Amino acid sequence: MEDVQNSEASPAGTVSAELRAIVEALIYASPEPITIKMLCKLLSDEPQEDVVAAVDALKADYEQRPGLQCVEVAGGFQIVTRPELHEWVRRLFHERSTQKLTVQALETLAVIAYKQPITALEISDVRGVNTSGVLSTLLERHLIKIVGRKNIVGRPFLYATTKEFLIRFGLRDLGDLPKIGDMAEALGFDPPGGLSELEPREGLLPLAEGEAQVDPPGSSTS
Amino acid sequence: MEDVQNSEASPAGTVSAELRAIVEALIYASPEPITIKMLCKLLSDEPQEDVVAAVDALKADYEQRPGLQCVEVAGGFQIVTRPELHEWVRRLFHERSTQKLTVQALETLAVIAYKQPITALEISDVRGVNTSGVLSTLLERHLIKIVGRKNIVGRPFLYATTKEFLIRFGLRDLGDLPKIGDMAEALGFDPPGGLSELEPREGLLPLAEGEAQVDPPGSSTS
Amino acid sequence: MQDHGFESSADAYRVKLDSFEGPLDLLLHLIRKSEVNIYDIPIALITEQYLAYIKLMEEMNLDLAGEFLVMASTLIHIKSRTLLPRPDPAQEDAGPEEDPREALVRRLLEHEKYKAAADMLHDRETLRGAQFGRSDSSVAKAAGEAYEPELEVDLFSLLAAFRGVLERASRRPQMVLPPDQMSIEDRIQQLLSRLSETEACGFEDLFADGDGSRGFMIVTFLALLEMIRLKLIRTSQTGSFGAIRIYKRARPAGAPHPIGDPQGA
Repeated sequence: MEDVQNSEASPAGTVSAELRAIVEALIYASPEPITIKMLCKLLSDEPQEDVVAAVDALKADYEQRPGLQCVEVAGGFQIVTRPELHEWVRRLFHERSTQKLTVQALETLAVIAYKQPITALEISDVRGVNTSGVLSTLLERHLIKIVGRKNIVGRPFLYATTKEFLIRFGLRDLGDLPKIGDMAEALGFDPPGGLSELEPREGLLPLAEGEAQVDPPGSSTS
Repeated sequence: MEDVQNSEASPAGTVSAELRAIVEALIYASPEPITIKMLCKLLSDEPQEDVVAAVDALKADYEQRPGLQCVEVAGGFQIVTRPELHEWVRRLFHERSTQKLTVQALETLAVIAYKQPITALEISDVRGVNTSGVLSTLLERHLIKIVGRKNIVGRPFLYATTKEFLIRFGLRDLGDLPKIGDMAEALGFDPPGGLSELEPREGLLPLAEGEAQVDPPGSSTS
Repeated sequence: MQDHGFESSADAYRVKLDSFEGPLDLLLHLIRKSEVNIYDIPIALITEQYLAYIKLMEEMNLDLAGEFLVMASTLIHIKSRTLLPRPDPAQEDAGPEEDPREALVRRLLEHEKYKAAADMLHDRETLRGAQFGRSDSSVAKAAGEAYEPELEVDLFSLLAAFRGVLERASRRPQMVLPPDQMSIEDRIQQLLSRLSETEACGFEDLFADGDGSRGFMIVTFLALLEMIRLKLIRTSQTGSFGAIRIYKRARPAGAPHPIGDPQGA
C-alpha cells in the first residue's frame, strides 16, 4: 500500500501514498458523502491543500476504475458503482430499494428547490393545486424541512430542501441546480422581457446545512 | 470504463474489461460477501472460468489500491478498507457519533421543548427510557441548558431549551412551536389524546450562585 | 428521454382526463393542442374548450377539485373583459392598458418552468438511482460501532419525535405505585419525632418500625440523606464497618430550609 504503482497517472503524484490511502478508506467508509472539512478535521495534522490534492488524485484514479466512480454530492465525496452497470447491480436486490417520487412530489420539490424558503400557500399558488398532502410525504422522506415561520399573519411554516434532497438527486449543492432561465429554451416558448429569472436563494437558508458543525470556513457548500 | 489502462499488470488480461467492471460493481454493492456461485448465477451468460478469472484480476488489481482491498470472506468476496487504516475509520465513526443527533436525542429535545422546565427523571418517565447520556449531547450542542433546580427532594436540575434552539428551528419564541393539533391539521398527524403538551411550571428554584455554568448571560427561553 | 408521465410534449393528444394535476396543466394542454401562441391566447376558444373538459370530467364523476372551477371563472372573467369595447386609442396618456390575459400567461409560464425543473429532477433521480453505494457490512468490522444516521433537525422531525414519545407513553401500562407509599417528607417527620424521644439511635433501628418492604427502606434511606443535607442530624461511625449512630442536632443558622418551608428559597 505504501508504494502506489500507478501514481504517475495521477495529477497529484506529490501527495503521499499514505494520505491517499487514508482518504480512500475514509471516503469509502463514510456512510454519507464525506466533506473536505470532515476529512481535514480527521486529518488535522495534514495541510488542507494536501487533503484536497489527495481527493483530487483519488478522483482521477477512479476515472480509471472499471466498475466504480467517485462522485461529488451534497458537498462531499462518495464512491458508487457506475450507473451504466445498474441493471447488473439491481439483480442483487430483490425489491426496488428506493421508491420513485410521483410527478406531484417532483413538481412540488422543484418549486421548493428554486424558491426556498417558501410557504405551502405560495407553493400551491405556483402549482395551481393544493399541496399539503405532498408536503407531508416530502417531510417524512426528509427531502424537505421546516426552517421557520414566515413573518406574516398566521405565521405559516417555511419549507426548504434538505441535504438528503441533494444526496438523492446527486447535486453538489443548490447552485448545482440548472438555472431555471436556461429551461425556457427547452420549453419552446420565447420568454418575453419582464419575466424575472428565479434563482435559488441560498442566502436565505441559515439552516440549510443545519448540522453545519462539519462545514469549515471556506469549504464549499455553496 | 471500456478501456482499462493498467490491465497489463493483471494476470488475467484476457478477461473483457466489461466483465471486470460488472464483477467489481457487484462485489462492491453486494450486501454480503458475494460467492463465485452467486456471481455465476447473476452472470449466467459467462463461462464460470471467465468469472473466476475476472475475480482474480480484480483481486490482483486491489493489491495496488491504496486504501481498499478485496478479501475472501465466508466463501465470498468483499471490498473492505485495509486493516492498518481501521483506526482512521473508527475515528470517523466516533466523530460522527459524538456529534450527531439521534432519534434518542431528538425525542429528548422534543420532550424538553414541549414540557420545559423539566428534570432528567421526568424526561425519562415520559420517554420510558433512561435519558442521561443524551442530555450531555444536547447541552454540548447548546440546544438545551440548565435553568434551575426543582424544589423537590434531591433538588434535581431543570432543563429548558436555549436561544440557539430557537434559531436552529427558525422560531421567534416558544409560542411559535407548533401545537400538535396544528400539524395534525396541516399534515395529517393523528395526535394521541389525554396528554397535554405544556404543563404549568411548578417548583422552579433559581440556580445558586456559581451554578449557572451552562446558562449564557442574556439568553432567555421565552 | 423516457416517458415521465408528463404531458409536456405538444403531440401528447391522448391524455387521460384524470392525469391533469390541476387547472394550469389542463390549460397548457389545451393551448398546445390548439397550437396557438401562448402570448396571444384566443381566450374565447380556449375558455370554451376548458369548460367542455370540465363538463366531461363532471360527467365521468371524476373528483373535480375546486381549483378547476376557480380557473373556469377566471377564464370567463378574462373573456368578458376582452369583449368590452377598448378604450379610445387617442386617450393613450393613461398608459397602455394591461392585457387581461397577461397575468394568466405569467402563471402558465411559471408553472411550465417548474414542470421542466421537475423533469430535470426526475432525470437526476434516475441517474442517481443507478449508482449504488457500498454495503454497510463491509465497514462494520472496521468501524466498530453501528451506524446511526444523523437526523435532520426541523420542527417536523421534532414534532414527529414528540408524537412518537406520546404514543409510546399512552401504550405503556401505567406504573402503579403502592397506595400506601409514604412520602419522604412524611418519613422525615416520623424519624424526627422518633429521634426527639431518644436523641440518638443506631442506624439499623431507623429501619425497624416499618413493614420491611423495599419501598419503605428506600424512602427511609432517602429521608435520612435529606435530613443530613438539611443538617437536622449528625452521623458518626466507630471505625470502618463499625456501628453507625444517628444524633439529632440543633439546626444551625445557615442550614438549608426543608422543602415546602415558607422560609425556604
